[in-house]
Amino acid sequence: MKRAYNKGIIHSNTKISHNIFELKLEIDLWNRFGEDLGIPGQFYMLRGWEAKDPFLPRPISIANIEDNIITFLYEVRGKGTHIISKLVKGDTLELLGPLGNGFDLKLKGKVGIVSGGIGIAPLIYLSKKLDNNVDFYCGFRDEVYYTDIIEKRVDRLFISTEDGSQGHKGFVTELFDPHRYDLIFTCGPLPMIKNVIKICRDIVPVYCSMESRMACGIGACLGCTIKTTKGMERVCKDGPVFSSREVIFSD
Amino acid sequence: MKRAYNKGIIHSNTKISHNIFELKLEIDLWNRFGEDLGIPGQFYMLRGWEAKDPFLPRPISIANIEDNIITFLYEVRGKGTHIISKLVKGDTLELLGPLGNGFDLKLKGKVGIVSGGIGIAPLIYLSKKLDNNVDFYCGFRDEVYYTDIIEKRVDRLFISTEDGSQGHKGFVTELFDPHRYDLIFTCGPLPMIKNVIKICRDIVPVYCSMESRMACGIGACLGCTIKTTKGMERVCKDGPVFSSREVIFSD
Amino acid sequence: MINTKVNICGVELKNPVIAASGTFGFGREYAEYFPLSKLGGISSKGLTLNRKEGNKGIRIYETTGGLLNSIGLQNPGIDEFISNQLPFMKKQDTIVLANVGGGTIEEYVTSIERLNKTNIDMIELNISCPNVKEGGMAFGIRSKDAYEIVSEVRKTCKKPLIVKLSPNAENIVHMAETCVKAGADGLSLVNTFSGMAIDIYSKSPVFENTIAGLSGPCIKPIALRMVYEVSKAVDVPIIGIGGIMDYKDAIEFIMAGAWAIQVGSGNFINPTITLDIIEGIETFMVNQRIKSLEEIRGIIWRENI
Amino acid sequence: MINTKVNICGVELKNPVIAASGTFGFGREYAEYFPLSKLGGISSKGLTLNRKEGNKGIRIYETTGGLLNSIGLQNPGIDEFISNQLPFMKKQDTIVLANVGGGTIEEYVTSIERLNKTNIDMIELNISCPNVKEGGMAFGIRSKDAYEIVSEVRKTCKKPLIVKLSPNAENIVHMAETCVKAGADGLSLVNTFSGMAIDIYSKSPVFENTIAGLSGPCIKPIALRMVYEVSKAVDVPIIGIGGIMDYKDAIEFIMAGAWAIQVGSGNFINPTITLDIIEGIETFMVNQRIKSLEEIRGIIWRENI
Ligand SMILES: Cc1cc2nc3c(=O)[nH]c(=O)nc-3n(C[C@H](O)[C@H](O)[C@H](O)COP(=O)(O)OP(=O)(O)OC[C@H]3O[C@@H](n4cnc5c(N)ncnc54)[C@H](O)[C@@H]3O)c2cc1C
Ligand SMILES: Cc1cc2nc3c(=O)[nH]c(=O)nc-3n(C[C@H](O)[C@H](O)[C@H](O)COP(=O)(O)OP(=O)(O)OC[C@H]3O[C@@H](n4cnc5c(N)ncnc54)[C@H](O)[C@@H]3O)c2cc1C
Ligand SMILES: Cc1cc2nc3c(=O)[nH]c(=O)nc-3n(C[C@H](O)[C@H](O)[C@H](O)COP(=O)(O)O)c2cc1C
Ligand SMILES: Cc1cc2nc3c(=O)[nH]c(=O)nc-3n(C[C@H](O)[C@H](O)[C@H](O)COP(=O)(O)O)c2cc1C
Ligand code: FES
Ligand code: FES
Repeated sequence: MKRAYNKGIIHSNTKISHNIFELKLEIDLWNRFGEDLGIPGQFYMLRGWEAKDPFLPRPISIANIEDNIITFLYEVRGKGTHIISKLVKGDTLELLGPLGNGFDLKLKGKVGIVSGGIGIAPLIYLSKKLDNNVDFYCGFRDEVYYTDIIEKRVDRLFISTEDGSQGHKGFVTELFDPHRYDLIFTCGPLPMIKNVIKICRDIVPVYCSMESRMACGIGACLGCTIKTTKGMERVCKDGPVFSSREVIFSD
Repeated sequence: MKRAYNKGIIHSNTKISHNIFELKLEIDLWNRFGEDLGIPGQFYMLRGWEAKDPFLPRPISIANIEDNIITFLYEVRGKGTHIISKLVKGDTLELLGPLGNGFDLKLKGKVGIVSGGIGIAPLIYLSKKLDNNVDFYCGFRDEVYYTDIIEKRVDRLFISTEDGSQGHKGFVTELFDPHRYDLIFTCGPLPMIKNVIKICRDIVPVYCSMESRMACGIGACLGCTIKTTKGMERVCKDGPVFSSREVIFSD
Repeated sequence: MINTKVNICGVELKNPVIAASGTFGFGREYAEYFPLSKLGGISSKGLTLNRKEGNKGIRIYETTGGLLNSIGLQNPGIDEFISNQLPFMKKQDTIVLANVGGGTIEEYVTSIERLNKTNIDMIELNISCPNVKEGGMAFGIRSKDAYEIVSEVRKTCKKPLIVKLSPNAENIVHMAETCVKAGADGLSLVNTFSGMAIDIYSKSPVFENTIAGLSGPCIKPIALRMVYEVSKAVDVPIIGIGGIMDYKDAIEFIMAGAWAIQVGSGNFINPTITLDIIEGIETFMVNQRIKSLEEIRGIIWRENI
Repeated sequence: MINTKVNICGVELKNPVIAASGTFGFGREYAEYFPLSKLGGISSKGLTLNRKEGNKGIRIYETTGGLLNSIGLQNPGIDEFISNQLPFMKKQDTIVLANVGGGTIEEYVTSIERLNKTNIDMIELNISCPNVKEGGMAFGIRSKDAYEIVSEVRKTCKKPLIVKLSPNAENIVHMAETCVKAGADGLSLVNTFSGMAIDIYSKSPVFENTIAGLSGPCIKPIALRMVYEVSKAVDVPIIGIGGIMDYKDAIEFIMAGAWAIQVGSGNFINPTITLDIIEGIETFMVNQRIKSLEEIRGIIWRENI
């Protein structure tokens, strides 16, 4: 049996950029039972509050796992992430997971990773776990974060910022040539994902981590479905990683 | 114009007994305008959370004021006080007040103060502000707190505990002789207040601080009324301190 | 330049934010915190012909995202209101609504007759208080009962007549249409939902009346849906009420079709919440380049906007 | 010794806690977290005769103390349910309810005919889903529509028949009485409340269907009131639903008159919340010296208890 919500103890919760926090959680309890803490692309449902407002837990991807410490990288968007950002070392936080399918780490060939904004989170862990040759393309609005760590792990790192403050000025999709890769992993805002898929169509397979509003996070409520060639699929259980050939975008 | 909710900065929030906390808040902002922070018997509405669950703020009496520091003494009963108990130095908390009428400090004569449990909170501040001769009777269930401070301020201090672990074993009302006083101030559980009033009837006037569930705290919603000889009166605005001759108990 | 004014039944409000009945007294307590002239309007505590003591026992009970109340229309009665509260309210440079409840049609009509002679700006006819038999909710459930009372009141009433609907109405759209047919100049909705709570240790209802009224952000999605459905169905001005806690909530109600909104339980969380909402609406309008509220009123369903 | 068993229409549940339809799938996902045999019962995802894809666009939207959903009865259809899901569910040593929706009376009847031939324990007739035309809510608003469908289904149905009521019914008590007259063996209530939300930046409803269904602790006080009113009015077993998050909520529903309860949105907060509730009920019974749930069922209104 999997364990449902467990308490994580906050090791650190650091602002690393405007609105972006890095959260390190110590997991003792359930790892004692030798359960897997998760692979790249998997996520946890986080609750940093006991009350019923906010009501639902928040899905956040695994950005790293080292020993018993899970790292999350999150952007403060609304009230849930706001509350989490206020937690300090020693505070506890409830979490359910690991959830979802994760990226397929066994695929062969040269990999291009494309991230937009906070979509970088699962791709950081991915870049650590892949044995393939990897080029990493990361786009930011203005401030750049976490690239120093990624740089050491990959063949080449490309940075773009919308305001041109660092790297290429513009979108990250303007930087990369799909012909150079055997597969692409991507995560970021929907318009970016769509653009990556468009650029890669008929050239190279794309695997994208999708977002959706979630309730249960475990595949039971059918609240997070997206349209795919196989019918309505659950982002939380059948995803969040989908092949671009499966996903049917509404427009 | 009075200021509505203001931020207080937590100076300390210390467990002083089983389930009892002492909260010291630093008030800078609005005291600059020279507003009065409150007299004994007045209270504040506290919100230690931004979300809408819990929905209502919680009324807590002033236990002390010194310079710009307000002290509250509170018992963790339900989710509101539980959340407040988790706050630490540097955290902020919203508060509205001072509210209510407070005790009349101008009455003359020998005073008997009778407290039960956490009802001691407003009476601590009262014992500091009274110029009269005061005897203080405080009843606790088991653990005794704050009596060292009170002891220095009063003529005589009487302690009772229900389990007999300190002072008289039994109820505090068994300890005192109403004939020795010109007036009585009391606060505590309703059965105790009723008992004090019964003992003092036709002997000495009693002023009691009443509790009621509150919504607005400022006298507008009529949610906190109690039956009095003047009709339904608002605990938050017309009270919380009432003369025992006014209050009509339902049974 | 943005313009937050709204004209409801010939009465101009400087902005669409009205303090809801029963949560704002007669304004006196809030006047200690801000100039009431900032408000679009104030709806008085629910008034009955004769003074009422209200209900016994617990009157307030918190629930998730809201509260149950069973105040029971405690109020000083119409005459006392007219002589001692109305003059104060009318001095505040804001629109004043008299919220009128009652047990019988005669009682309602007599109250309205007395208010006719005053300088009150509008009547808000409360046919929806769940907490007293005389609160009028009996009239607010079935459309035909509402028709009777509204048409009788209409004959007497010389002021703009807003009818306040109960969300417990059998069919809120039909109820709205019926009240308009019976002569309502405008509608406000919603009042509180019938709800209850049980004390599991004493094994009895928390409230002496068993049933109490639920309000607060918990009810907002349902209230918004009702305002949307009613706005589409009738042509009179609608005042949206139910769980409004910030300017975003207020804008949602306006986009659903409301002309103005009322803030009730929100006042308990912060006595100056109405100011934040007014300011928030203004800022939203500036940022979104909305010149007047008409531009967005009912925008989610109106054609040719 | 305490006893948490309840017998509903001849079917014995080991405890009164049932997982609510649509929040628990067919149990498979939760089976990864705890043995489903701990539950009193499981109500399946709402089933229609033919498979349904469900609604497009956003399906889940959080509100204060709850959520709006617009799943639209996505389900594999009755046949696929019978061959691939039911065998799994029946292996779990818990009572299984088939939650059946539909668009037409014929569709409902055909679904029931097929379920008659299975080992399903009970039918929960969903005449209350607000999210699809075919969800049956049309039948759940007016009593006379409900009478028609329930009496037709009754003629066919060989299983204990629970009718699931909508809180949007015009008159919940009359609706309950009508369904019982039409042949319901029991009633479950409530389904979700019709609600909505607006995206003020895109100036359009959040949901493609505009209206969605509200659930969670925000609705509890209203749901509890409805269960109380219905329990008093009819003599069949009642299953209470709406915002149950802990054993205290569950006990409140039982004291209001419910025989069993269902937990819906609570499962999203914690997949093992039902276990906490079952345990909490047991502890409460021990502490309060309650031997069987019958002792407290409807205790707030039943005489001679
Ligand atoms: C599988 C998955 C993995 C994710 N991993 C990360 C991560 O590693 N780091 C990170 O910062 N974020 C991640 N997200 C997004 C994150 O879940 C949302 O930002 C968060 O739930 C917002 O919560 P909030 O309370 O702060 O905002 P809310 O107040 O709930 O909403 C703020 C804004 O966020 C949008 N939003 C809310 N929930 C979602 C959602 N589930 N998906 C998309 N938009 C939403 C709303 O439209 C709204 O505009 C992930 C989402 C999914 C589905
Ligand atoms: C004028 C006034 C001054 C007060 N001063 C103090 C003080 O100095 N220190 C202190 O510890 N407490 C004080 N109280 C009581 C305090 O307000 C309640 O204990 C607190 O609101 C409980 O909140 P909660 O969220 O922890 O509990 P909840 O979860 O709201 O409830 C827990 C229990 O407390 C009871 N309760 C809740 N609210 C009230 C209320 N307003 N009055 C009585 N019972 C209630 C409920 O019946 C329930 O059993 C005061 C109350 C009033 C009216
Ligand atoms: C304590 C309280 C008292 C109320 N009294 C009245 C009243 O006297 N007359 C009336 O029409 N509505 C009354 N209401 C209903 C409110 O005016 C409003 O319709 C309802 O609370 C929903 O709005 P909200 O969610 O913003 O509170 C009262 C509400 C509360 C909470
Ligand atoms: C995501 C979701 C899907 C639901 N699907 C169904 C359904 O298919 N059939 C049904 O009868 N009720 C359905 N419901 C309603 C629940 O079974 C329950 O009646 C309602 O959510 C109220 O209970 P709660 O407050 O505990 O969630 C659904 C509820 C949710 C939240
Ligand atoms: S969130 Fe419930 S199925 Fe994905
Ligand atoms: S709490 Fe509103 S009048 Fe006292």
